[in-house]
Amino acid sequence: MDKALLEINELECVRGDKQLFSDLSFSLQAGSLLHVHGPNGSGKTTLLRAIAGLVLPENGEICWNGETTGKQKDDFNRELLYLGHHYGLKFELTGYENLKVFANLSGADINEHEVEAALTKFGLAHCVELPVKVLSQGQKRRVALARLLLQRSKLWILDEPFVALDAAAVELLLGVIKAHVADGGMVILTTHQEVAIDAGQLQHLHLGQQPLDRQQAGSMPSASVTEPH
Amino acid sequence: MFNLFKYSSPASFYPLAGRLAVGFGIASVILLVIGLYMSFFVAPTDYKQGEGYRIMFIHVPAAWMSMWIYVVMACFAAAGMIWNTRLSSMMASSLAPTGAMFTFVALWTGALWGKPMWGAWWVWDARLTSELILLFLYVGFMALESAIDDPRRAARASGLLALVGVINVPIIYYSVQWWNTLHQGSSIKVVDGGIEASMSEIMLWTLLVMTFACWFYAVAVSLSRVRSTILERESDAVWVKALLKERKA
Amino acid sequence: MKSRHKRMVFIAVGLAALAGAVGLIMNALNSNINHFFSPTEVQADAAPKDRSFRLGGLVEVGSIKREDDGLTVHFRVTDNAEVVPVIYTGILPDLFREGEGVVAQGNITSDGVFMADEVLAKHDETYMPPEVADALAKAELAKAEAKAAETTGAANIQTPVKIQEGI
Amino acid sequence: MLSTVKCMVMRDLTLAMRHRSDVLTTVFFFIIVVSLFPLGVGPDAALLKEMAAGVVWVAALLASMLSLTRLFADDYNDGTLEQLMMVPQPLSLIVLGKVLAHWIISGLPLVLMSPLLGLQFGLEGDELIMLMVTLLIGTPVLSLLGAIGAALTLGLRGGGVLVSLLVLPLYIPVLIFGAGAVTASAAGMGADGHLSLMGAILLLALVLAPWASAAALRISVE
Repeated sequence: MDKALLEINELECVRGDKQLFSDLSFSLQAGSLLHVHGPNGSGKTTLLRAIAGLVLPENGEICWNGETTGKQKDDFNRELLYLGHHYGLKFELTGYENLKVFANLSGADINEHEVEAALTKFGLAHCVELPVKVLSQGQKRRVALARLLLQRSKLWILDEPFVALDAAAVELLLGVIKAHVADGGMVILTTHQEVAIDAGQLQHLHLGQQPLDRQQAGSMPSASVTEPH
Repeated sequence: MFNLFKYSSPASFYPLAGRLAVGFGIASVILLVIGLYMSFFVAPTDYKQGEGYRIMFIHVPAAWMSMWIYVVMACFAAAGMIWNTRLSSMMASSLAPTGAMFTFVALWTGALWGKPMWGAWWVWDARLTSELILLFLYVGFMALESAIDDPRRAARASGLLALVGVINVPIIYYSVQWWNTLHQGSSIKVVDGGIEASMSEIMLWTLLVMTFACWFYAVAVSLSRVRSTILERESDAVWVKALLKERKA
Repeated sequence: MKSRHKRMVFIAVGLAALAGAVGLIMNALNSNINHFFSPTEVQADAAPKDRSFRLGGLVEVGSIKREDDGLTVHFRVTDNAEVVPVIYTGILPDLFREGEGVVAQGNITSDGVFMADEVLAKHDETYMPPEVADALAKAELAKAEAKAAETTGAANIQTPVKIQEGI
Repeated sequence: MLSTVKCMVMRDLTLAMRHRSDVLTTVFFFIIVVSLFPLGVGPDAALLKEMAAGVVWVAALLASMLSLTRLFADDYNDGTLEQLMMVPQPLSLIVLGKVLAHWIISGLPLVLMSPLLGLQFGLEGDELIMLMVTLLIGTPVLSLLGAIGAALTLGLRGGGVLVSLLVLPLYIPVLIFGAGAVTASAAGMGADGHLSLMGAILLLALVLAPWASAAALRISVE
């Protein structure tokens, strides 16, 4: 279990003319959780989106199973679940319809019972047939999170997953994350909330320690990784 | 061997572009003077069109350049998208205004030529319409580029548009062969590997001199344009700051 | 493996579509989308009767007649096979001459006369000084004379033949 | 692979059915624009008949343009677009599905309405059929090419105006051959040439446009 599944090599990301980070390298193996820290604007979201393949990095590569993700997009996407700031839900569709579309496109065949079970787990038993627009913010977030249980992806990338969740739901999500990591899954997440995360091999990544000029960058790391303890 | 890769970084390309721009600028002015002299005084009167045909010496080079610049621009855009090189995208965007200018000139001189010869400023035949579309494509390219704030996205999005529009260039070129249009065919054709021109030799030379004048002008102008783009985009870079300090001193 | 398989399907579909498109374009070029009708087509009733269309061909040599008002012109358009009479009122382009290409927009009347609203001259892509054109015409004439002399050589007729080049 | 396209078409059609007024807006826009011409140029029957094909085609162009900006914008705003980019399917197939749905919602109704409008302009029998056929071949091209423009201008201010600047020049060939086919057949000449050229354009657009739009989306979503 020591082989690193996800490897990031000398990654550099730029927004506009501003360099967010450069020379960022780390690797992640099965059964580990990476907690990305950093102040606003340090490039946390950009890093997560770059790993998910939504942002094209200026330099460096992202490897999954020893091959760059760009070359095996479909295979990598099958292992990936990214939940960002947006819910990624169609408000006019019901929770079931929303989840069904993504399950179909991922090649997973799910039925109403599985969806109901997943939503029930997140405390939304009665919401299967309701259009998402009538739900509250927290409930919408939970519908989105239900995808974690339905699609059997190995790598979860969660950008601020605890936003809008009540205490009980936070506990619930933590439990789901722990179970996933214990099961050999991988999680990369950011959060501003004080949440006690401790699951599997825990790594921390700190972004945005020194703001750098593009030309001076290179030797000095703008991010640091603490090894698993 | 000339090391291309050395000059693919903006910092080392900037001074080179400056020297090239001056060289091409001078060459284009000299050729333009010779070319214009030849167009007006050396080239003989045409047996059919009289003196009016002389507008050809600006119309044809402009039309050629309008298509050629588009192809070059699309190649730069493609290179910029494939290898993620900033300089190629900057070259593409600095070629666009010159290309649009030549398209505009080709359309206008065409209209001025068409009125006395054909009897109409404008007809909706395939050649004219496709050249007009080319102008729209240039305008669209520039509009899209300026509408996007993030320079990286701007370069890639406009580059993609340039690539989509490239399909129009062969349509312009072959329109006079494919359709029975009012516009005459090409005077210079590649036949069996050789080049055949249906005009007298001195006219052909005049045309070639004018074409090279336009070509060098396009190179000079777009190189000096790319220099200012480099300064603008790389304003944070150390070498730009050093350069500006040097200039102030 | 699976994604490679998928890519093969993509390429196959792409090539098939491309082949189809090329085939259709060839077909289109063969059927020749007309920008104008020739006199032959007009005489064969291929041109529309009730709407305006474009007539293209050469101005027949010796057919131009101006009316007294100086603006109305009668001429005939030919494609060296059939002829259509045309009436036009207005200013003609510089290159409107006998034996030259012309495109006219207008309607055809019931008695077969083409009433033009607009007359455009079509010129070719040849440019040369007048002396060269003269020399070429003379050479052409000489060649034709030689030919004429050859064919009628036995009769030994020396009268010069006036050549009227159609195109 | 076909199931991906089908899934996207069904999703977008379901969404459209819950927003029926959007579909009707496009159709009514089409009808109104076409009806404005006789009011503008006067009720000269011969003139109207000659203009008919061009007017219906230009109106179809504008109507399809009108609905273009929404093609990707809704999905972009609620984050479903980025989720769609991360499903293990080629993005071009997803785009193809969306474009197909867009055509069913905004192109097909125009095709079905066109004979009625053609009658207003005094077209008859064969000409009406030809008008429908050209629109049937041509409107999918409008949706396909339009998708490229919509993808490129995603999330930009003034995107609506910009999209017309980018897309209308690309529409010109379709307009020329579409309206040309109707005019040619009305003049009693064969429209084979026009129709085969339109078919060729449709085939090329079917292959290239989803791919180009997918590339554009990747650039725009970043």
